[in-house]
Parts: sequence; C-alpha cells; structure tokens
Amino acid sequence: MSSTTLSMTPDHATHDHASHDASSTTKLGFWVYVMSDCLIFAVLFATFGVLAGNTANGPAGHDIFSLPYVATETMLLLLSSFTFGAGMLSARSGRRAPVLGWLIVTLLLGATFVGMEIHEFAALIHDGTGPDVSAFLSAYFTLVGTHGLHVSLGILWLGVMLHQIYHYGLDEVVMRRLSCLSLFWHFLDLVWICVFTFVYLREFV
Amino acid sequence: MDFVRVTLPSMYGFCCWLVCAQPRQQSMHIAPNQHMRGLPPSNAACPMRQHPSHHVRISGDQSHRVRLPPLRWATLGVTSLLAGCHLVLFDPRGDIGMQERHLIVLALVIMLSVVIPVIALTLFFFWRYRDTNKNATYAPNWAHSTAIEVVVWGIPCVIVLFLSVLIWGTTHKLDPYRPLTSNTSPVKVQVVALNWKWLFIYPDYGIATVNQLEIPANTPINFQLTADSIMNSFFIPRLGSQVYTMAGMQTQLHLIADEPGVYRGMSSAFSGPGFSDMHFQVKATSDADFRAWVASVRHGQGDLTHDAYLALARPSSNNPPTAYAQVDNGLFEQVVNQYPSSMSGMPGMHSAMNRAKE
Amino acid sequence: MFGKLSLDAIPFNEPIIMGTLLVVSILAAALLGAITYFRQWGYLWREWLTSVDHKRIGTMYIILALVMLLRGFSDAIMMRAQQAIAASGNAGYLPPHHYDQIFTAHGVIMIFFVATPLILGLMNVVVPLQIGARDVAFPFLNQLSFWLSVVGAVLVMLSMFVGDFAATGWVAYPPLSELGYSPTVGVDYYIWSLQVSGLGTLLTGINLLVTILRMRAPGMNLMKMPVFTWTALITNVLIIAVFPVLTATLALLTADRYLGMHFFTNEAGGNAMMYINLIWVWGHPEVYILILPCFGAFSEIIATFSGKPLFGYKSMVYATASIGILSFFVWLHHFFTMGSGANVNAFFGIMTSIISIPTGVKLFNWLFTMFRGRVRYHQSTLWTIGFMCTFAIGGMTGVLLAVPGADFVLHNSLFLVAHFHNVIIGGVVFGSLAAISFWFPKVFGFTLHEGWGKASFWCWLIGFYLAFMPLYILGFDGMTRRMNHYDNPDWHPWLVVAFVGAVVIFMGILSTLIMFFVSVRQRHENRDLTGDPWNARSLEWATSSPAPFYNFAVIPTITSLEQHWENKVTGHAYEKPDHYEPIHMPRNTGDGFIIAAFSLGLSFALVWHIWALALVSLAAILVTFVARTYNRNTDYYVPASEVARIENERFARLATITQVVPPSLRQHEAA
Amino acid sequence: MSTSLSHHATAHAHADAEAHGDMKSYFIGFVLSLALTAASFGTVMSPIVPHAWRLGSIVALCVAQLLVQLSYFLHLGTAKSQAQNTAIFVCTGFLIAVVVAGSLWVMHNADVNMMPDSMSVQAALHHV
Repeated sequence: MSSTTLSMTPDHATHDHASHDASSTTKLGFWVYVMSDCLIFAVLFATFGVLAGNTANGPAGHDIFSLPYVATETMLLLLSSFTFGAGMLSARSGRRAPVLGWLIVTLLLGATFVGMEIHEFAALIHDGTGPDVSAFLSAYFTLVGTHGLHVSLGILWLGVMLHQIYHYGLDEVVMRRLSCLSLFWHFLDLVWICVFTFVYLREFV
Repeated sequence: MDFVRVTLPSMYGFCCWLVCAQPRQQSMHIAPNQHMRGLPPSNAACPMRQHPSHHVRISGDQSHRVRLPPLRWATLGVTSLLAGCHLVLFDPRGDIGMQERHLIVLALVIMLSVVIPVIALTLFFFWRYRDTNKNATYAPNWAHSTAIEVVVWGIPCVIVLFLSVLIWGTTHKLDPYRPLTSNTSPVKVQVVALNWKWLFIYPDYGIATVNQLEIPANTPINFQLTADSIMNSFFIPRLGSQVYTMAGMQTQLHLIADEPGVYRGMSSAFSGPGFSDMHFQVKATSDADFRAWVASVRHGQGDLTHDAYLALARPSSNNPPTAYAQVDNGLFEQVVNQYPSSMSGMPGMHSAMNRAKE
Repeated sequence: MFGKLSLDAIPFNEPIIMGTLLVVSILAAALLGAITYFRQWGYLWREWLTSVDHKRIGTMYIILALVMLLRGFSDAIMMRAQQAIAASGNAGYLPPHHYDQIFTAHGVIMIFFVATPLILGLMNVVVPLQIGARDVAFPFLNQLSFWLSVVGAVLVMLSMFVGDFAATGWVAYPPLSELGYSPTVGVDYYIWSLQVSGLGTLLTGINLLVTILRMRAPGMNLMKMPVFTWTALITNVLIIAVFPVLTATLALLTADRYLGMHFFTNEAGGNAMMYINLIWVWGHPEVYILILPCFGAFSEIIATFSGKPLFGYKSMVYATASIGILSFFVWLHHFFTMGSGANVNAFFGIMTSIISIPTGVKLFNWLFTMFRGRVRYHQSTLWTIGFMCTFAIGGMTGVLLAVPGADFVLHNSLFLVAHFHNVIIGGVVFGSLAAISFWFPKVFGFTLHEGWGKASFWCWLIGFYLAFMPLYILGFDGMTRRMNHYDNPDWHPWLVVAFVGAVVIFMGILSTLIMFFVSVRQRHENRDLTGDPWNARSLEWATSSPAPFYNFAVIPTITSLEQHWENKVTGHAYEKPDHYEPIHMPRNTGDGFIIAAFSLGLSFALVWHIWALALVSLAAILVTFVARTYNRNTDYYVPASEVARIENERFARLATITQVVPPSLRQHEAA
Repeated sequence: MSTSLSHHATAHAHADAEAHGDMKSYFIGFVLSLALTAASFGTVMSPIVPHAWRLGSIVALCVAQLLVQLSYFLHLGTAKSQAQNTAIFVCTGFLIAVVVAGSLWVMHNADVNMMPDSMSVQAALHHV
C-alpha cells in the first residue's frame, strides 16, 4: 500500500460491472451466513427435542402455552413478511416513499411480535416458571428467545436501513443491503414456522 | 546430501528398536506393598501368557473369535514381540480383556500390513528418486495410472470391509451391557463414583466398601454404576472394558476375573482436583475366600445409612479402603434418582439429598 | 462497579505465575520500547494494524500462531516435567488446581490459537494468489475476523494473570464445567475466548468460501483449481457447517452458568450427555478442518519438489470431498464408552474406519507423485516425508481406536493422547512449517535458511518420537491422561523419556525461531528475483515475490490445471502485458481493529460480571459497525500508471536474470 | 447525483424482476402461508383430525409451509440465478437432518441405556 494512490472515478461501464458482481457476491456471502445461522437453530431444536420431556418439578408445555396467543404472533410475522415483500417490490421500481411506508409497517409488525413475546416471557417468569426452573423451560426460553433476539436485530437493522433509504435514496449499496435484509426477514419466518409447529402445537397433539 | 543419507537409515532403525525390542522391565520383583501397586506376583520366566483356551471355558460359546489360523499365529507372534508380557493391556486377567487384547493385536497386524510397506516405500522412493540419482528413470509428465488408482482405492476398501465386519461382530460381543454367559451365577456390584473415591455396594450381601473391590474369580460380575455429581469412568485395565459413571443415570458393565490376583482400578475420565488419587484396588479371590471375606465384613462395624452416605459424599481423596457391615436397602437407587428429570420424580427426596450435602 | 473483579484475582501466592508475569512484562516493555524508539508506531498502524491485504492478515495469523505456540509449548513441557517427577509418592512441583488449568489451557491454545490461526493464515495468504484473485471477497470482514481471533488469544493470556483459567479439560465437559463444580471465572474465560475467536473463524470460513466460489480467474473451473485451494474449499465448508454448533453449545453452557438454566446440570432435568454429543458434532469435523489444508500444502510441495504433476489429481479431489462429507458421521467415536448401545457404537465405528479410506488414498497419491520424479531435498520435502511416515503411524492407531472393542480399554488413555498428538504434530505442525518455508518467499521476497530449517525438522521429528512413543506404550500399560501424579513405578522411566522428547522438541522450536532470525539477516543473499524460487507449478508463482498488493497486474486467463508450469514449458511465462487497467482495491481501515478492541472490553466485562462496561462495549461495537455502513469511501482505484510503474520495475529486474525459466524445462519443450 | 443513480437502478431493476417475483406471487405466497398456518392450528385446536394423525399432519403442513415460503418469498427454485442458493440450501438441509436426527438417535439410545434399573422410583421411595 506504500504507493501513492489517487481516487479516480473511472468511466461508468467498469464501475457498474464491478458493482453488479459485488452485490451478487455479497448476497451469496449473506446467504451462506444465514445457512450457518440455521445450524445454530438446528442445535437449539435438537436440544429442545432432547430436553422437552424433562420438566423436573416445573410445568409441562400444555400447562403454560396459549395457542390463540401464538396464532396472533404467527399472523403478525406472516403479515410482516408480506409487507416486507411489497416494500421490496416498490424499492425495485425505485419509488422511495412507498418503500418507506411498507418498511415502517413491517417494523411495527415486528416490534409488536417481539413485544408479545417479551410479555409472554415476563408473565411466565412472574408466575415462577422462568427458564431456571427446569431443562424443558430452559430449552423453551432459549429457542424462542434466540428467535426473538434475531427478530429484534432485524428490526434494528430495518431502522438503520430506513434512515439510509431516507439519506442515500435507493442506490446499489442500499438495494444490496435491503435484499440481504429481506433474505434475513424471510428466514426468520421459516424458523418461526418450525417453532410454532414443534414447540407449541406438538404439546397439544 | 550425505547428512540425510546417514541419518535416514538410523532413523528407520530407531523406529524398529522402539517398536520391537522391549527393554526388560525390572519391576517383576515381589515387593512387600505388592498389593498396593496392583502388580500380580508373576513367575520370573514370565512365559507368553497363554490364552485361557486350556482353562475351563468360562464364556461358553467358541464362536466369538474370528477363526483365521495363519493370521492368529501372526497375532501371537507379534504380541510376544510387540508387547512383552508386562504391559497391562497385553497381559489381561479377564476374558473381556483377553478378547480386547486379541482385537487390538488383530487390528494392529492388519494395519501394520499396510503401514510398514507405505513407510518403507516412502523412504525408498525418497532415496531412490533423489534428484542427484541421474540413472533413475524420470517421467516428468506421468501423473495418472488407472491401475494404480484401482489398487490405491481398492486395498483400503477391502481392509475397511474386513474391519467393518470385525467391528460389527466384536462391538456386539464386547458390549458392556451384555451379560456374560457362564454356568456360575453372577455377583451383583453397585458402583457409585463419589468425589474422588469409589463406593462399592453388594446388594445381595448387604455390605459396602470404599476404594476396595473384592470379587470371586471365575465368576461374572454385573456392575451397575452411577456417580454422585461429577462424571467419571470406571476402568480396571487388567479385566477389560471401561464405562462412564454419570450422575442421575445408571450404566452397566459385565466383567470377569479369570484367576485370583490383585489388580488396579481407576477413573479414566478427568473429574477435578482429586482425579489422580481416584484409584482403587481390585482383589479377585477364590470363591471360599470371597465368602469368608463377606462374613468378616458383616461381623465388622460400619453402617452405611443414608446420612452416612451424605457425609461420605463430601469431597475428599485418598480415602483408605474401608468396609461397612450394613447398607441401607435401595441406597444405590436413591443415589441414581436423586436428580429427578421429569414430574414422576421425587421432588422431596431430591432437595433433601442436596441440602444435606451443602 | 467492578463485578467479581478485585485485587485478589491476581494470584500473588503462585510463584510460577508471578515469575512468568515478570518475564512477560519485561519482554512486552522491551518490545513496546523498541517500537517507540525506532518510531515504528505509524508504520505499524498504517501498514499492518489497519491493513485489509489478505497476505498481511495471513502473515499476522501465522505470527499469532507462533507466539501462542511458545505459550502452548511451555504448558506442555511443564506437564512433562511434572509427570517425570511426580512418581510413587512425590507430588511434583505443580499442585492439582494449577496442573489442571495447564493441561486445559494447553489443549485450548494448541487447537484454537496455534493450529487454527496457522491454517487460516495459510489459506488467507495462498488461496487468492492460487485462484488469480486480487483479494478475498470481503476484505474488511477478513480483517475483523483476524482481530477477533487475537482478542480470543489475549483473553486466554489474561486469564493467567487475572483470575484463573478453566480446570476442566479442553472440551470442558459438564457437570464439572457447570457453576456448581467450577465456581471460578476460569470456565467463563474459556467460553468467551472461544466464542469471540470462533466467530472470527466462522466469518473467515464464509469469506474464503465465497472467494473460491466467485473470484477465480476466468477459465479456472473447479477441476482446474490447484489442490491446496480444493482442500481450502472443503475446509471452509466444514468451518461454516460446524462452528455454529460450537457457538450454540457454548451459548447453552453460558446460559447455565450466567442465567441459572438447566441444560447440562445434574439438577432439574439437565442432560450432560447432550453437551458431550454436541461438542463432538463440532469436535471431529474441527480436526479435519485443521488437517485438510496441510494435506493440500503437502500435495503442492511434493509435486513441486518431485518435478512432476501431483499423481491422481481427480482422486485427490474426490478423496478430499469424501473426507468432508464423511466427517459429519463419525463424532461418536469420542465417547464409545459413555454407554451407548452396540448398534450405535458399531455404526460410528464402521463410519470412522470408512473415513480412513480417502486418507489412505491421499497417502498413496503422494507416494506415487515421488515415483519416477527428481526429488529435491528442500526442507519442506523433509517435512513432507516426516509427515508421511508419522501420519501413517497416527492413522493406524486412529483406526485401532475406531474399533469400539479396542477403544473400551484405550479410551482416555495415554495411547489416545499419543494418537492425536501423532496426527496433529505429524500432520498440522509439520504441514504448517513445511508450508511456511514453501510460501515464505512469495510473501517476503527471500527464501528461508535451509540449514536451520532442516535442523528444526530433525529436532521436531526425533523429539516427537521420543516424547510420544513412550505414551503409546504407557497407554498399553493402563495409564490414563491428565494425571497429576501416579504411584506405579513401571510408568516412571517412560515418562522421563517423554520429558527428554519434549526438550528435543523445544530445540526444534528454537531452531525455527533462529531460522527466521538468520534468514532476515541474510535476506539479501537469498532474494527470490523471479517469483518462482522452487520452479513450481501453480498460479501463485507466476506473479513476483514479494507479491504486489494487487497480486496480478492483469488477471490471467486459465486454460490448464498447472497454468504457470504450462506457460513455462510453452515459453509464455513472464510475458509483459501491453497495457494496464486501473485496479479496484479495498481501502485500509481501522474499524476491524477498533471493533475487536471493544469486543475485548465486552468479553472481559462479561467474564467478571462488570455489567456496565459490558453494555458500553456492546453499544460501542454496534455504533462502530453501523457507522462503517455509512462510510461509502471503502475502496479506491489504483491508476494504470501506478500499476505500470510497479510492473516495469519487476520486468526490469527479470531482464537482468539470464535464465528466468530453468534450462531443464526448455529441453521438454524441445522434446 | 443520487437521482441519476436511482434512475439507473430502475433500468437495472427490470432486468432481474422475474427472478425476484412480483406483487401477485407475493400475495399468493402470503395467502398460502395463511391457509397452511390456519390448517396447522386447526388440526390441533379442533376435533376434526383424530389424535393419532395430528402429529403427522402438523409436520406435513410445516414442511409444506416451509416450501411455500422458500419458493414465494426467498425465491429459491431451479431458475439459473437461484440455482446456487438452492443448492447451498439443500446441502444445509441435509447437514441439519444429519446433525438433528443423529443427535436425537444417539441421545434417545443413550437415555434408554441410562434409564435406572427395573426397581421403580416408588419402590426406592418406600425404603427411605
């Protein structure tokens, strides 16, 4: 790096070609990261599978879960997935205002989902059936909590993206990051589908 | 390059010396505290320990060993060469240990039949095709030969196929949970790994010992094992397999001592500061001596009640071998079930056990 | 305010530790003083601490590994000394609580902070050069990953002087690693250093995988990729596949220790066996992650110094790929004796023996690469031969341990200890030292001193056999691992021999350090002017030594598996391109270093429960990271004139050499 | 400066619209997901499905919904631009199956082997 370097803006063609490669390379890298995140959830699901029966002297799943509550949470997340998709469509057509609108709705839906989850956890801990009561509760809190943490990180990221769209408009860098965030958001939906099936519904089979 | 040419053969020779010529160990003398070190008084000539086939067959069926006569003689040849008779695992005193030794030697022989030629060939090619040796043929673009590929993939596949058959058979035969077939009725011993000492309970005789395992020879011993808190591994090298001992769980092990003797037992899974002192003495005696020993313990004192157990369970190491004339019935089950994992467990029991121990 | 941290966290009553602290502080003071005296802080910050160049980051990985090798080896020789003394009643000089920390730290340091940085460093340096790329796919991420690994190493070193380290063995099995039985901060140091460096390794895995998949030179399809890059590809797939399992497992242990949960506790339904199962789901692929790049390095070295292409390239690739896949089906051989059923043990035993087939194939292929070659006795060739012989023995004992019946008596014995040292020293250490001497000129422009390199080899080889053959024999004699003292006099002579072996290995390490010192001093006599000191075959030797920061002025188009060799034979090597394009390069940045520094604050605060500092550090990390996303000036264009200037210098230098391409090659061209 | 860039982005955007789906496909995906979710909850909350069949059906519905989400929202498929992501996802799926199924098999086998002996807990209680 010892050479003197000037930042020279080259002609448009090479810049555009390079940036298209950069964006698809970044998306591939992010997709591989999402796959590694799947592995973390795989371990949490396997641990939940092993410890689900170990309720020690605490309650079992069907004593503490409420399916309508979970159904509402699921609807929120599904809707947020749809609104995010709609946001991406208007982003691709370059219209900034509707993008901001859709994404703000997505953020609110996500925030409500996380709020409901925190409420559920707080109620359980308040009733004395917190994660430190039994292996089953530890596994439940950690699996659902890790998913909640991921949704919260997604919301934080969404907030930053809202500001960047407002600040930079929909240029390549912002579009690249939006499509990564869209992968992440939809991936959260996939994990939640497994969560409500194997954690909640399985208890009431 | 002569520096390399001189040291190369010597290096190879060094490996052979290490593997083959076992220096005679002077530990065969019979010392007063012989029993402490668990070394059997063995005759000076120390003939190659004959496989107990001429003894009364303990484990009934003959089919357990794979019948490959030439390989079997090679195995015995290598055993005497390789092991010398003082290495514990090559000089077992129990049928399980015998079978495992045979398995080790058989696998070693199979692998050596590949490894020795590979190492020899490596050194030979390295020397033969050195760049200063101009009369060695040089084929700068030769990098493929289907024949060699077939052999290179083929030989390992054949060997692994044989090994897999061997693994499948011997793993089931040597499964620690598999009771030994024998015409003498087994003795049941319950083992509790405490923090850095071993507790042995004889439920059928109502007695217990610490750091001292008395067993009748030529009698299958059915072990049920657990731990009080930290995980350990129950291992008597002379008699064969080891198995983990874990809290809240019960593992099983079936061993047999083919002849009377004093053997060394230990924990082979690290379990904290006292781990290095966590060894015990196994004394295999004749049936009569065993009954006499049980009687003498029964008439001694020491009552392993529930509270006595809790006191014993407190961390300590180098506990001298002691015996208890009486043992609370079902103490072992209480220790195993002190950590109930599901509602059906005993909430009351669990907290009482632990509170007393703090 | 300071959580659990207080002055009595520093072990004043431990003379050995206080002595080491003194020595380390003196050395550190001397080093920092020298840097200040020679006014090198600006240079270090500009050229190294903020560098995103994959070659510099790779070099720093290897420097980190060699420094931590000294710490890891001192643990080793202290253990050998203790076991050589503590026989029949003699308690030795290390009480159990200190000894247990030493063998745990030895395992953690050697695996996570010596072997892992060695292979990450090698892959970082070599992969972009071999596939004709300018840098890795995500240069900033690469820098961040390196500094996260450094933070992990710093945490482990800190644990020696402030508080203690885990005394549980390097895989920290519960219930011993649970709060009830390891109440001190030792296991927390273990957890956070592995979480931080593990994240760094995972991100490097993703980085290098995308680099190999997307940034190969035009024309280089997968079957024209050099073998080292193939092993790097499979290694990075394994890293991405299993490091999340390590992260999740340690997170569960953290939840137990910090939030009172019951994943692996004895009480309330915890199941310690699940930890054992999960840690080895990561554990076994991890050892293949460490060994595969070294297999790749040996393939390149043996082909180059035999003057022949690697024998059976296709079967080497299939063997590497099958090792990658099979490595997910073998983990249970680490706990055959836990009490699993015969069917489970037999399945995993058979799978473990099956995975020895591709490893055997690779050994045969190296053998036939030498066959009918012209083998030059360069130091890296000696390492390769030492590896082939030693690894054959290690592989044999490995397959023996794969037979459950044999493992029932050999598990956790010194036989097992000798086996894994056999394959890690014989494989990874020999492989890394061979690769360092092989690719050193490509990074620094001069070759390493042959004499000291070979001295290091012989010391390592003889030292290894002296140190670990006795352990095989002790394993057969029923001695188990991690024993602080023992009362069986038969074991004592062998342990003394093992100690002597450790001393000889120390001389090997010393020779390596002297080699570096002497080579730097004599660098002008050993300059590599052509960029191809070994008359090698793959693409990285086509560019100059030391490789310019952009690696290739013009990205070559690939038509053959050994493009550089092909060019040399057909006379097209070292052709001066007619014109140069501006090169798009990433800009140096301090963000990786800064984020890592905050993560050191975060993890230290978490170890000592200083919650305020933890929150502040976490916030600082997030702010720095988000601030970087607003920085749009993260890359620049090197003007064509600048590229031309550097390249012209190079071709001027090449013109001064009469025979750029060795004459022996020319004859083939004619034949 | 940004307007010209975004204008450029729009021209660019049309190029890969098909690969990323349009409003209709998002809507279909959403409705399908809703239906599958309702079916899953219905299976458990209403008496229609017999108990023996419930676990199998919620697992099947879960897999179905995963596939819907993957194709409609994550745009995985056999199209050329998506092939690499799909291949990577399939490999990860295979790996997850091995890790989860392998762990469950090993742990189930271990738990069965480690179950305390026939002497039931109640009997032990009787002796306290």
